[in-house]
Amino acid sequence: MTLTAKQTRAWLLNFSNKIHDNKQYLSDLDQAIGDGDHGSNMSRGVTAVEAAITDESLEKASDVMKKAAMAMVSKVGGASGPLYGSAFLEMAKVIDNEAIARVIAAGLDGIKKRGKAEVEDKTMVDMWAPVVDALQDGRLSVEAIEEAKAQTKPLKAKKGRASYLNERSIGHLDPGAVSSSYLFIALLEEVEVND
Amino acid sequence: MTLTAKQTRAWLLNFSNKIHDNKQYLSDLDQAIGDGDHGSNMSRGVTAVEAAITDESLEKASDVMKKAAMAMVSKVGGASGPLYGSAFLEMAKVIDNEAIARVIAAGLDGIKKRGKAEVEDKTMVDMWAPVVDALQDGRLSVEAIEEAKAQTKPLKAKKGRASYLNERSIGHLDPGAVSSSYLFIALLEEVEVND
Amino acid sequence: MKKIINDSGTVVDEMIDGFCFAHANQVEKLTDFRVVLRKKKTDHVALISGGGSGHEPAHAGFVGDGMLAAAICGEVFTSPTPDQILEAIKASDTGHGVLLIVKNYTGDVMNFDMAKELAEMEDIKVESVLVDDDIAVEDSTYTAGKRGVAGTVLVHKILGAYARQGKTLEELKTRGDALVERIKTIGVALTAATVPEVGKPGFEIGNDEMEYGVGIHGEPGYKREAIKTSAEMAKELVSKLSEAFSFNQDQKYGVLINGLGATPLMEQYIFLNDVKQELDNQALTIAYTKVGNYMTSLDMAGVSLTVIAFETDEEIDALEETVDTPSWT
Amino acid sequence: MKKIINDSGTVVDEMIDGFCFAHANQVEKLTDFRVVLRKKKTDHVALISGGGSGHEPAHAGFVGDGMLAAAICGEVFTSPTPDQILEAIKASDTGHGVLLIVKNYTGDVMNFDMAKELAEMEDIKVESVLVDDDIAVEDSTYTAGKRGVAGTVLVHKILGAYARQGKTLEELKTRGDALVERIKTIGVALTAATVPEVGKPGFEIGNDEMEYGVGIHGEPGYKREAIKTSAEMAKELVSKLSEAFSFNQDQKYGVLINGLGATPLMEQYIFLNDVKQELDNQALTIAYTKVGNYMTSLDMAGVSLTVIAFETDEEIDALEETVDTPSWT
Ligand SMILES: Nc1ncnc2c1ncn2[C@@H]1O[C@H](COP(=O)(O)OP(=O)(O)O)[C@@H](O)[C@H]1O
Ligand SMILES: Nc1ncnc2c1ncn2[C@@H]1O[C@H](COP(=O)(O)OP(=O)(O)O)[C@@H](O)[C@H]1O
Ligand SMILES: [Mg+2]
Ligand SMILES: [Mg+2]
Ligand SMILES: [Mg+2]
Ligand SMILES: [Mg+2]
Repeated sequence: MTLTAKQTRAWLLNFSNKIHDNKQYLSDLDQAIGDGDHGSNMSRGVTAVEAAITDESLEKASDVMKKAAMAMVSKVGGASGPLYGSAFLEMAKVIDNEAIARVIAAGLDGIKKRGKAEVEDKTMVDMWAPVVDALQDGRLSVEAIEEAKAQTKPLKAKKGRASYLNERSIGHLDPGAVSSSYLFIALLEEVEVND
Repeated sequence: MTLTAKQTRAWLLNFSNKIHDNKQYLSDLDQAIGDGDHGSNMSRGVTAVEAAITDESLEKASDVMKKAAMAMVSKVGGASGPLYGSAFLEMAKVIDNEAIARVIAAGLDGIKKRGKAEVEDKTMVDMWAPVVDALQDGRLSVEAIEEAKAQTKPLKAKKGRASYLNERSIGHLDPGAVSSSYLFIALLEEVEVND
Repeated sequence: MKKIINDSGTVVDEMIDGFCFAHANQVEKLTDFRVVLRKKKTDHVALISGGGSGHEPAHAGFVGDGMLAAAICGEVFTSPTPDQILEAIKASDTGHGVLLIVKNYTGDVMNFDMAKELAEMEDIKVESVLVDDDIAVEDSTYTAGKRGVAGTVLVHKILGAYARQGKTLEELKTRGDALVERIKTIGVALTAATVPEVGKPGFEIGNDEMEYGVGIHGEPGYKREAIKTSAEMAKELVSKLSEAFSFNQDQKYGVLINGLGATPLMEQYIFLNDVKQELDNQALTIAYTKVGNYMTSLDMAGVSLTVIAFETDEEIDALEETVDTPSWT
Repeated sequence: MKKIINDSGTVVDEMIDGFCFAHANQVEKLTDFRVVLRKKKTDHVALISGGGSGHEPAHAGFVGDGMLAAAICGEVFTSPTPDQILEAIKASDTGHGVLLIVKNYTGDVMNFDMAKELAEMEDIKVESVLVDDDIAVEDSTYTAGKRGVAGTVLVHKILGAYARQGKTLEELKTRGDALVERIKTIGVALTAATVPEVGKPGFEIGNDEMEYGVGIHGEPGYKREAIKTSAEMAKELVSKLSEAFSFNQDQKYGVLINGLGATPLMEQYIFLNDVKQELDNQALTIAYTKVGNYMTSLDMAGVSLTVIAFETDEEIDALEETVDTPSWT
């Protein structure tokens, strides 16, 4: 099963809502181990995404996803802008033809290629990678997502701004992993993924 | 009667002690209506005066007074440096030949020429002018000096930094008048002036 | 008090040493006199300025080809002494005479006057121009008159250009006096400066307050209010200047936004943007603009706004001319 | 928070407007992209830099003949986006290619990389030099690497001179990469900066405390202590640089004292004087010195010390060469 333009739009708008609702929380998480702007960066981005994808003439899922990618890339800046942007762009390339597990896997590849982080570096990769695994096994659930999120807490950051803190980054959730968790919860809410 | 070098030296050293003792008080007075440095300015000056006049080879009162003038001029800066310097310089010109009343009168002329202040402008002129009058009448006393000092309080400043305050300068003693009062009390203590 | 210093009593000497080391190509120290001299002598009238320290880059930062021949550094916020000034005059004169550019404070005026008299006794031709651009203070025979503030650096720059052109001492004096009439400044402070020797801020001001018209030594201003937007500050300051100038749409004006020490450039440019709006509203022509920390007050936060009414384009050219000094860009 | 602003959401745009108005002779705004462009096109490789705003005069103040062709302004302390950078590249390229000078932060690196890829798709030759001079941070494969700070402006200046000489893009890239290896910086902060949108200082620090190694966005440093004298601060920072460089008495060095925004020039010169003592103690040759606010952190008080080890005198000449930009003196 592949996603329609409509499903993709619903998914991204749901994600957008979750970001707005948690803007302050995301910034607070980033204040602890970064520079405190992840909430405002993401919120600036999804506001632009909303505007870009409302256009009803976008017919294919890939059209919607590409618009979202460009909005993130051109409005967020910082580290998360290019990362979400690259993820969405790689997803756009396959979304019309591949099942959702392959789509998210393509996004993960985009993130890894752009940011050069691996699993356990305490980045959004630590959310995307377990989600890809779970999707492949047909067992993605809110619990699995929450579990992945919680697992970023004990990690020591090796990439991004949090890595300057070294040991002091331990004991905090990774903000980018948390914002990504909203993307996947939104997916669960809008699409039947484990078919 | 004219002053000897020895008397002049004793007078200035006594003045110097009084300045050191009241350094903080003078600065506090200046903080209220000026920039709070009159104590440190004067103390820097009289320290230099002490060093300059200890030279025992200075034979005439004018030699001592001239050295003191140069020390004030070159170490104080601000408004009080040139004023005390000019006063001392004009005094040096007549001190070997004139009685003390004429000497202080010459100093007052120096101040007025340099600073262009008149009586009641709330400056050191308001200390020097009444002292000249009292000396001419042979009735200079600590009381007269204290009286002149107190009379600067109700005045509104028309010269110097305090004049920026306008009405708000009313109700405070003038710092330069107070430092000058020490000069005249020292004179009373070291020399028989009302002879 | 948090400052990067060693001893509050030696800040001026250590600063001069650091300064002369940093700018050894352009300046040198006149030992024992706290005077910063241009390394290469001028072959024209020498401009000299100075005053209390704590206003850096004024005045030493403007020593060099096209501006000052020497700068005299007093104690922090205290006028230098006549002997220092005299030495600066003697070291700078190349027979063309010396022009003193003095900010109008009682102490500065008297010390520079004495130095002038001393120099004249040594047969050096000396004239002086008194800068009193701060319109926050009433100018009357009942006060020490208006203070000299940021507008002073425009005088350095314009007369510096004229001096380099070879104008005579008398000409520079005449033009300087006329120029000062057309330069007016007014500032707003958000915090007070801390003099190292005093160790605490020069005045108290609330965390949400600002004060219009504060002097560069923390002299009290004319109005204290809750902090406003940049646009509102611009409106207030421009309205004061407007009263003082009676602006004329046929004239060209120049604008200097001067940071007082602790205010970021970002805010200075935002403020300029608002000042421009206000002047545009009055349909005035702005022919010259300058932004940055030129006449500071140690670590005071705030800005001053200087407007100059140009009489000729020659003055604009003089401001734009390239110079070789440590701090004029 | 006391700032001269109107709205925390529009500070960058208003600043750019004020900046481009103030320096209309030298620069212009690329509308809609928060890019400051050199007015006159270069006829050689175009150097481009940028990053988050709040570091003024970096980077827009260095746009002009002999330095940058364009500067890209992100949100305060946030990297600009690839489309902004791409537009700057397209507007600056005159067929000689474009060199991006990027400070080493994850966000900046990725956004500039994306812009480079986009530009290459449009057949523009683009290379980039990554500046990572802040030795406060450990450089290992387990971190994002050292940060780019004040040393960046020396890279702008030296490569700017080389570009003006007509060196090719490949040559500039090679020289730039080698140059960065020999530039190291370390700072000390006395207070934290306040980002307008956040409204409170980025970190808490006591009234008598200072912190070594703080980054220009308030990234935590390596040691916090009670405030020390300037001489002791100089000793600490020079010893860190000494470890990082293994100083060589046969080499020439250059020194940049960079004010972080709220620290008066007086203190910067005093600090330089102490740094000089420390370097003299090691019998090092200082062939170039620069002091002032070049890469600031809004209203942070503190300084950074950058040392460059020169390989050739050509580099010194490149630093001393006159340029025509708003903020390089
Ligand atoms: N190299 C990287 N690879 C993957 N994700 C990264 C990398 N660097 C940072 N991130 C993610 O970006 C998040 C921070 O984003 P944000 O705060 O918006 O950017 P910035 O760090 O530039 O302020 C981190 O929490 C982390 O999840
Ligand atoms: N024009 C003047 N004529 C006479 N005395 C003056 C004049 N201006 C200032 N003074 C005196 O100088 C004193 C202040 O001296 P001081 O604080 O040392 O200098 P500054 O005002 O430059 O800081 C005043 O209290 C006043 O007595
Ligand atoms: Mg962040
Ligand atoms: Mg005083
Ligand atoms: Mg004073
Ligand atoms: Mg950020």
